[in-house]
Amino acid sequence: MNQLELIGLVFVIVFFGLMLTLAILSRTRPVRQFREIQAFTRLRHAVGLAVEAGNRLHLSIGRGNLIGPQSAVAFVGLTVLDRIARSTMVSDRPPVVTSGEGAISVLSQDSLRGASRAIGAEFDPLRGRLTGLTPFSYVAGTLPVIYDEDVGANLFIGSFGSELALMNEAGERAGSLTLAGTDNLSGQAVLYATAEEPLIGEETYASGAYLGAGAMHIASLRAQDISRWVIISLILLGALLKLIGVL
Amino acid sequence: MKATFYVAIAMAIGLIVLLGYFLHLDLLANLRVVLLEWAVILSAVALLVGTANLFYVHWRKFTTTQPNGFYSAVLIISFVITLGVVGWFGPTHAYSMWIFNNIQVPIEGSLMALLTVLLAFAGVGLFRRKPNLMSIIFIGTAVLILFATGPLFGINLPGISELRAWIAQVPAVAGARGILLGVALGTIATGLRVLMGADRPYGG
Amino acid sequence: MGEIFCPMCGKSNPAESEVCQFCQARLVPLVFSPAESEPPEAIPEEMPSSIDAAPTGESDWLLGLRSDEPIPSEESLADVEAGGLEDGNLPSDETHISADDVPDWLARLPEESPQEAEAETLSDWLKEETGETEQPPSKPVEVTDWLNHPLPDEGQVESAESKSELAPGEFPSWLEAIRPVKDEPQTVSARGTPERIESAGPLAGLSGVLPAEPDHVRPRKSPTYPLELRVSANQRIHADLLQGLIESEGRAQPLPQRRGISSQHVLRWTIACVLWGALLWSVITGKQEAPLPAYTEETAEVNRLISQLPGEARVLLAFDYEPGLSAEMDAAATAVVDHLMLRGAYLTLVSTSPTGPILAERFIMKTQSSHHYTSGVNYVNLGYIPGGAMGLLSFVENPQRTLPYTLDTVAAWESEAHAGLPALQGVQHLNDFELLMVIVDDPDLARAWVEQVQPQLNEPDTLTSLVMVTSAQVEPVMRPYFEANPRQVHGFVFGLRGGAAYAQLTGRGELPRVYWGPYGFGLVVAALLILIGGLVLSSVSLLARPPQVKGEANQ
Amino acid sequence: MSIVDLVGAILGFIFTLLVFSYIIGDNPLFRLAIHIFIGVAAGFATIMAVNNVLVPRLLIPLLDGSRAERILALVPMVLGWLLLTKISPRLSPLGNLPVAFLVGVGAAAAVGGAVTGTLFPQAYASINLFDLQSAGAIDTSLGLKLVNGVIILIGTIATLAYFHFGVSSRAQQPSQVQVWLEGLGQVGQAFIAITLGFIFAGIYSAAMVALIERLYFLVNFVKPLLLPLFPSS
Repeated sequence: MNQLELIGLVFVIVFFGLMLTLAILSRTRPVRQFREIQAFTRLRHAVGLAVEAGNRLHLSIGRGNLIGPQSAVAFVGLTVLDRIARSTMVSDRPPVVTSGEGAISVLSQDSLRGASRAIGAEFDPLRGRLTGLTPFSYVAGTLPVIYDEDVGANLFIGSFGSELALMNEAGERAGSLTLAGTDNLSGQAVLYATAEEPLIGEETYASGAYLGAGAMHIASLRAQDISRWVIISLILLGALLKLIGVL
Repeated sequence: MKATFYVAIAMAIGLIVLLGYFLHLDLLANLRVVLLEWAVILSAVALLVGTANLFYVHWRKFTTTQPNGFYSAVLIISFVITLGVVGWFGPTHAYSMWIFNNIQVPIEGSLMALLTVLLAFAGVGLFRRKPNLMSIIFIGTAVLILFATGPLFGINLPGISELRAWIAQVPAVAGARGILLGVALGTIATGLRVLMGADRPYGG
Repeated sequence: MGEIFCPMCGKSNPAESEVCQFCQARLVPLVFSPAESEPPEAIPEEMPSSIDAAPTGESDWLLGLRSDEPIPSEESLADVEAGGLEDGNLPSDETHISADDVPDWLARLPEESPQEAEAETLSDWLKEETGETEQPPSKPVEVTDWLNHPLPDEGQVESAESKSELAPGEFPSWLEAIRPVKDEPQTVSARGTPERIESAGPLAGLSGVLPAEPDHVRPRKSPTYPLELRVSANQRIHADLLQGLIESEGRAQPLPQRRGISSQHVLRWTIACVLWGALLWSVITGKQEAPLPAYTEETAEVNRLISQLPGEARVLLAFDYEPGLSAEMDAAATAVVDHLMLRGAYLTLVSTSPTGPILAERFIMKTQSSHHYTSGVNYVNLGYIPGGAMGLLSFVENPQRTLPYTLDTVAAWESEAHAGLPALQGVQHLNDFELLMVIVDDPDLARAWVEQVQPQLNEPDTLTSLVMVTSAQVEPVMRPYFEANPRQVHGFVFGLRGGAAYAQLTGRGELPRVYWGPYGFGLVVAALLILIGGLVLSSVSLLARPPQVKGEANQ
Repeated sequence: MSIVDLVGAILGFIFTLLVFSYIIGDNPLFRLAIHIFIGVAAGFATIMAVNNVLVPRLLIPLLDGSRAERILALVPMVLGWLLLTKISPRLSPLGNLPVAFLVGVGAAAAVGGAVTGTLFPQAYASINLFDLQSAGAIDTSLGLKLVNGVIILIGTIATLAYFHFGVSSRAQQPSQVQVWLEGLGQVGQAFIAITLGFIFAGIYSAAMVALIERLYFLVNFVKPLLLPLFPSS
């Protein structure tokens, strides 16, 4: 095991320990405040509207490969789906979920089924759909869902490329709110220009904490904050040592 | 009891694959290769499950005469024909290439070409939607790079190419690196939540 | 045949029925006159209506509890009926008078037990107490037919009496329906509090006795009011409106239909006409001849590396882009692959996306047809590596096990069983290739290739170089890998600009030359559109904004 | 051009116009084109998955692999059958085991890939900017490299600091650290805007090349039909 791999293992173990400790401490200490992210504020409003005014929520969780680095943003999409499905499943128009990869569409059906069972609502397998097997056919298959199914708000959280612009623009044409977040840099550049409420970079991964998905989400967000400053310090220290020739 | 069983499976498998990234023990490395091999196969089987879901959704839409059911029939027919031709003749046969070159590539290329209007439209409306400093910098950078990328037909703006190269090498790299580091932290946190069983996207 | 509406459930019943067929509610209110009844203990008329008008659902045992005498069971009633007054309603144990002995005049008299006689006397003075008008003692009444019927139970007794007391005229059903249930007028004492008459205990019959427990403790059933309200037409409308509102709450509201043509549509069409019109004119006339761009350092490095390749070099070529971006990637890679083929390199094609292998075949057929490369001879297509970055890792570590066959399921690698294909002669690992070239459109995928291939290239005495042909959007993410020291990626060609620069270097490559003119013209028109359109739109929205909001905006 | 190629070109021409009609608005012709496209793309992807994964890695080892290969291939075969039950809502719980397996591998790949593939390389590259000894080897002026290095370092740190989520509970009088963090976040926002603006221009130029390629295809298809009408041109 070379030096880098050892540092990597130590980092993962320390991060894991930090999450556990903060989760346990959060039971006794007051919950730490987080900065306001406009997108989540409007999302909570959109969820309320979905229940009160019967607007349907459309959640699309991307086409990232489940056994690759893009799986993390797919898990974030599934967490948001679980939170939203529990509150809007009983509305007149239950949410619909689209995805662009086989395994992720199976997981989205599982999340919908779990949420339906948790609140005792009836599960409809047509609510979780795979709309296409390649990036562009997935987007092309999602457009009719945005136009035809009385969607009040679109939520795109997952792995998307530049084709995300077609979905955001369709949401705007249909007159519904579009809120989007992705891990892919091309997707972020496009959603910053075309989405009403963009989630930039790491903000996408804070969805669970901002939607009240549990103490562990809040603890992991605080662990991210702490490790952020550890990395910044290491970079500064490393640069200084490299500049003076020690490293 | 069943839920904890699945959590245990996900944790055990995940731990073996994760340790394989850092510890080069023969047993761990071989175990990791085998688990990855199985995961690749199951990923392909999941693609078939997704295809079945796609087929079932459109079949239901067509048979229950919902609105736009006709398009679902068109989708099913084109899927079955493609499956038959490419499956029978093979993906590199002339007939398969004919379908690919004359249907899939033109339509995907045209969809990509649509972005020239949609992105310009979004760029025009961005400052009206979000009148702040970040939008000004975003649009300003985009317009400058567009000017600097292509030929300017005899107009020689001094230093524009060097400015483009500098933006590409310094500020753009800094921003990209900061975003990638932030995304990496978010990915680690999310992955660890799943590995410790705090998030359970399975077992629905 | 008239009908009567049940006060409880509102359904219609035959006029003569006493009890509602549907909910067993009493249709005719309970009216009790002590003279004719024969319950053992007189139930004074002024009993608070709540108790007297026993709720229809009150079971017999409760009635029994309130009247000290046990309710005559069915059998004894039957005896009365069968034998007339053989043993009287309340068979006393001592005397058994047979039916025959009883004279007619006696048989016609209603049967009175001694206690009743006493109660009769009691209720007389009671009436004096309560100031009731003196009722002449009930004259012996012609035995009516109902005497010959079996004595009904308590409930029925009352309805019989109420019939006899007021021969009910044929009330119209609507009047019957809206007639409130008869309320026993409560006598009010001078102090304004309702006077109660003791019904049990030693002070039974006396009124004005202080209750043992306060009023609010005494269990009292809430008075039942008739359901049929007297409702005016206006109130009926309001009620219907409220009903409609409640029902509409359950129904999903249709979303507001989008307006036909909005300003957004007009703006979108204007942009499309201006941009596409300019490009169509440029493509048709071909007027936009423009000098190809100068090459940059990273492009020159690619040229240098390919020029230095030995004859019949083994090159791994990855096609990792989507068909949607094939226009840009084909134009960027045409001149580079052409240069490779000129050098006679053997190509091994792979991809991590399902459509990649077919795109590779199309690319060679469409842009490199002049070199007459043949599958299985000059190049081999190993198909697609599933599993994204993880699959890429396993391919980099062991290519033979990851992709054992070609796209046409032919065994590709050299082994004891078979000789393997020429393009893969002598290749076991990744660093047996002289050059790795990745054509990729996605920043994450490009990074994954660099991160996975890195360990192999760092092996000692490895001569393998890694170069990339990428889309323009990937440049900010990948450039640091070129500027790193030591270089992690040895050369780059970024988008059509890089492809055109490479075509400038080699003097070959048709596609980038054709596209370069309209491409530059199109980008300039688009940049102007965004700049001018943005400024115009923002100033229009600023001007259109109301002054008050504008005031806030200026703070 | 053979008949088959001519029919193909006509199809390509029609599909391009049908997709371009989406600019006017969502219309039945556009819907027809994209539904055909979704069917074709799904067909290709399914065959590639079967040809490139299931046949060589599952069926061939099972049918004529060695004993060890057969045993190793048996486990994914069983897990694969269980995963197929996810197609039917009723049998779906049977497929939870393979799904848990996939999620476990996916989560580990995410954490491992993020640490070894992104976190360390990017942090290490930020540090290496100040490796001035080697700067001479590539004869870049030392001063410019140092300035660029400092700007990249500040940009990277400011961008990372912008994403900081925690705020002090005393929102009314934010602490000095909070004010300083706010300022650094603003600098980070500027760097993010430049990066995303650059990538936005990159995507736009890729779309421009796609548009030019489609326009050339349309013009080259129509030109031979119109040439007889304009013999002079």
